[in-house]
Amino acid sequence: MRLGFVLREMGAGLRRNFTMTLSVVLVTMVSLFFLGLGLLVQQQVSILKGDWYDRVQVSIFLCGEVSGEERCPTGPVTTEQRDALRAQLEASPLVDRVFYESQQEAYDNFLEQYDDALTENVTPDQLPESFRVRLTEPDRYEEIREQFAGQPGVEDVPDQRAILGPLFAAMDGATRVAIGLAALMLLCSVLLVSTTIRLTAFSRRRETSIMRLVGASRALIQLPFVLEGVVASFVGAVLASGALYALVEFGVGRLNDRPDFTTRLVETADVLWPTAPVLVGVGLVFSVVASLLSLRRWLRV
Amino acid sequence: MRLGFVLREMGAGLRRNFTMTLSVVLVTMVSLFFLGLGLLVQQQVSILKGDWYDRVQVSIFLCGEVSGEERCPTGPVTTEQRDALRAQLEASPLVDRVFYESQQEAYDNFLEQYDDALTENVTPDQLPESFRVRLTEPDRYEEIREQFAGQPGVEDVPDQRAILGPLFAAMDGATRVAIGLAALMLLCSVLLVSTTIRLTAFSRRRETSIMRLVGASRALIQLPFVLEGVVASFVGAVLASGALYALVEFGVGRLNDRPDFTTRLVETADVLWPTAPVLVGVGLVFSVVASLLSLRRWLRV
Amino acid sequence: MITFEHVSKVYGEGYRPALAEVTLQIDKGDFVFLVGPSGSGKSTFLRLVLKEEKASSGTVQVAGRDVGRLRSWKVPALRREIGVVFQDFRLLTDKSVFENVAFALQVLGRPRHVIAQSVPETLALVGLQGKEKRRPHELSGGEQQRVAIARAFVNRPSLLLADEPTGNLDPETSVGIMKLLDRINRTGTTIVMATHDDDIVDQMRKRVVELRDGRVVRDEDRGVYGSAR
Amino acid sequence: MITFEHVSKVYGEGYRPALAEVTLQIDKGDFVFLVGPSGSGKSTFLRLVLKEEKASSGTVQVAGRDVGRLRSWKVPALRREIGVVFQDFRLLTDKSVFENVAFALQVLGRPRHVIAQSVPETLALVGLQGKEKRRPHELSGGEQQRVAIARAFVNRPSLLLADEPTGNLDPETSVGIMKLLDRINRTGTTIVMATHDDDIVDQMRKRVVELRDGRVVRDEDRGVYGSAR
Ligand SMILES: Nc1ncnc2c1ncn2[C@@H]1O[C@H](COP(=O)(O)OP(=O)(O)OP(=O)(O)O)[C@@H](O)[C@H]1O
Ligand SMILES: Nc1ncnc2c1ncn2[C@@H]1O[C@H](COP(=O)(O)OP(=O)(O)OP(=O)(O)O)[C@@H](O)[C@H]1O
Ligand SMILES: [Mg+2]
Ligand SMILES: [Mg+2]
Repeated sequence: MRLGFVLREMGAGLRRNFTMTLSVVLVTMVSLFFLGLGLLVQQQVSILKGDWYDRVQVSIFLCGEVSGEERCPTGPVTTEQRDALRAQLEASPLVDRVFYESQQEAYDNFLEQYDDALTENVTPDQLPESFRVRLTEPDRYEEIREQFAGQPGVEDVPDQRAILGPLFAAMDGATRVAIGLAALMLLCSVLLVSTTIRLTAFSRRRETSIMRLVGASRALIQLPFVLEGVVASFVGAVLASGALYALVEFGVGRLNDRPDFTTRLVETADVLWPTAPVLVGVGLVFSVVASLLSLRRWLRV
Repeated sequence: MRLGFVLREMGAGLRRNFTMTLSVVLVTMVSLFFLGLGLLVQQQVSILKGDWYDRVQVSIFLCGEVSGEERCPTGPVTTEQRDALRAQLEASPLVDRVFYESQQEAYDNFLEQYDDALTENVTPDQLPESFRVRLTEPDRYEEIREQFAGQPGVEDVPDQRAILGPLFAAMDGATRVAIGLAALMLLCSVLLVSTTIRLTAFSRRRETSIMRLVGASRALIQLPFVLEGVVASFVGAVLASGALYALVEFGVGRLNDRPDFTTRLVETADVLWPTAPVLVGVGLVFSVVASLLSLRRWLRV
Repeated sequence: MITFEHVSKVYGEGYRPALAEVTLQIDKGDFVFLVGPSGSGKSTFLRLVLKEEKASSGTVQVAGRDVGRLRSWKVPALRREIGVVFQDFRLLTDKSVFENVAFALQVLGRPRHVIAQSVPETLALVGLQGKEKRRPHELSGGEQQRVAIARAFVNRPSLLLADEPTGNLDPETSVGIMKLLDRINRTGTTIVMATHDDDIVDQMRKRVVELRDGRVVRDEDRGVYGSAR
Repeated sequence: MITFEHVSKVYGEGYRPALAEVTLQIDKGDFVFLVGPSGSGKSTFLRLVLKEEKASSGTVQVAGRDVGRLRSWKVPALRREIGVVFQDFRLLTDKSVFENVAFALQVLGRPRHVIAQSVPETLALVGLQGKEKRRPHELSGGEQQRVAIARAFVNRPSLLLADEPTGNLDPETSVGIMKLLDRINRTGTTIVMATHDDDIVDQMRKRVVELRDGRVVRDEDRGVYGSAR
């Protein structure tokens, strides 16, 4: 009886301020969409970082026949130099495992990676032999680089991070923009929820005043208003999750399906958990807080 | 006297529904921000297309010593073949100008473009000679490609559009997303402007009813309400333009300053004209329309 | 001043008529009491005069205008010739007495010096000299109603409508308000007042029009409130 | 039933007190008229009883509760023992007569069969049998006030407050409402009624408490409206 009463009152409120409710739903949807986007980009960054750290290898290129005077004043690497380097690497606590790549192996890889036009004119002895080193702590990359670059027999230790650095910076920037927009829009949706409640309280002040007069409890008077905000926010959160799902399914998913695209990307499963529940949670918390704040001012007993 | 009166009434309305006005400002700002973003991306696309069409050249690579059997069954290009091709090109109505790039010139360009590690092992005769053709109508690129690919002495006519195509597709997609978000948010801001006017009309119904009773004209009664929406939207549009300016200045601008980045990008000047005026215009039109719609319902004389 | 000819007003499908075939003439300078039980159509009559509502049938003429045919942009001009007073005063609570009365002139775009002259004059007429700076809540109910009358009269309308102006006032205060309305009537202003207050009607002995279920059932000069009592 | 001891109420800094040092006792079963000019504090008195406002000083006791010290979550329980009726009826326009009265029981969570029994009983008491399905706008003012009284009384409160319940009604209808209140009073319900209506007060000859500027200036059993007239 009472539950039915509360729900009927809530429904009446939602219908009476339909444009307002629609605004709340849309603004909440957009705000939570950006929040979710930020979360997904963050997830993507951590996937990429994880992948990169798994794969990260220091390449130590050794001097060959074709290396320039400038970098390799001692000429091609000697057997002793190569053994000394290997021993040094294997002794280092930073090093997990060491692979040696000969000139022939480098040539095979080169053939695989690039297309005919370029490879036709390249011979194995034009490519450098190298040590490929996997680290125990990928973060301490720079230390290895500094230790080995410039040692006799070493031609170059290129810095791979220079490639990924800007990518990560861009994604971090995107996250910040998305979260910033989300914060701005969440502010809007809090303002709107409280305005909606104020509007509803205003348009239903006659009912409310009668309820107060006949001695309805505070909870019974206020519950329909809180529920109204909660329902609107919930719908907004569900719509935002749906939009993210569609984005991942049709936008990211299409990339993922391309055979030449090997980077692991966020999936729809990532939207379903944990993004969507987080959005619903944030939406509910904000709307309840907004409701309670405006109820304090507009619906005293 | 009357202007002062209208402005005072408008100020009272804005202050009385401060949270609502703030919502209108913020939502309008976000909606117009996306609209502006969409416009800027569109501008960027057209800049890129323009640049690309200016630069577009069909490269017709000729067979050389190192070309494979498969593509060049007749061996390196002969003088007659080369002259025949040149004659054909110069006769074509599609062709604007023809440049000839010899193997030595190709080698010089190659040295310039790539770094030492790769170029050290390359000799001029490994690189193909080519015709670089500028077109009268860049759109009809494909026709030239079809005409010359496979002619005797021609090794390859690569399709440059394959590189830029996905980029344009991505930017078009971004435009669509931004415009879509803008539309959604503009809907919100229309709803909010009309709700604000409803709220103000409600909270000022005593003043309005007195004004009607003493015979104030319809314009005098309604103007403060319309102005209220207009002012809020205007502030939102200005803020959106400011946000776009900051984005271009600090985000895009930083890219533009990098010496290795030669693509022409949108500039702050593009924000000032025509984006900002368009945003202000759209904001005003929408708020006036929203006002008039809600005034019809809520503020009859 | 006011002529109703076979005027009916039905608020909506299925409602019984609030006014039914009312024919009535009120001349310039008249003082008319509109009496009748609750729901008999008194307020509806006044709203038709003001063109707050449109008659369903019949013609309403006010100050020489055919109200039914009046274009909506000409309605303000009609209302400028009519002052209105209500039971609940309808003052602006955040404005002073002076500002409340001045408001009526400001919205008409009257110049500042006109306002500075007319408002104190009118406040003196209703007996509120020296209270210009008070806010409505600092006044008694009777004084608030005087402010409302001053606002209705500051523009010197030729017609003053009053819908139960003494409904919220005690009998003593009501008598004061009636004396004021009588004085305004003597300046030549036509007054139509809807009321339930039998004492006042019986005491004033003015023209009485009685409505019942939207019909005029009595129209007497120098009448009393109850006919059948 | 109601005990005021040295109760003052000041609405805000700089306002003159709406009630000043009021000491008054109203016993169970009393019928009290609260009279006095506009602004004398009658509505304020009733609001203090309902704890719509809090007294600035003094103690207010209602039905054995110290209202000033009552926790806010206990206020609904207090209001369930009090019925209230206003000048403007305060009915829900989109609900029928039956639903308006039932509303008071629904919000208290009364079971359906109780509602189905109490509401028609109460409607019969106020003389509205057969009009259960009407909407408020289909009723006369007097009938609307009867609905409001039914709603106030359906929960069988021990105290009924009425703030100018006949203010919007014509004298004839007012007499009917007074008879109804008198009948309700005879069932043992205490009634406190604020009014300006001198005829009614003079006719009923009940206890009269007169307020003036927030002070009790008269308290007579079987009194009349005006003392100094
Ligand atoms: N806006 C409206 N919509 C529908 N019906 C209305 C409206 N206003 C009034 N009525 C109905 O029209 C009839 C006449 O109402 P009106 O307010 O003119 O009466 P009244 O004589 O002024 O009564 P009272 O003494 O209570 O003020 C009543 O039956 C009322 O219910
Ligand atoms: N909410 C309020 N805020 C400030 N002052 C108030 C408020 N309510 C009432 N007052 C003031 O308190 C005083 C008493 O008001 P109250 O409404 O109790 O008088 P009343 O006897 O009911 O008058 P009336 O016969 O007009 O209804 C008045 O001076 C009034 O202006
Ligand atoms: Mg009326
Ligand atoms: Mg009162």
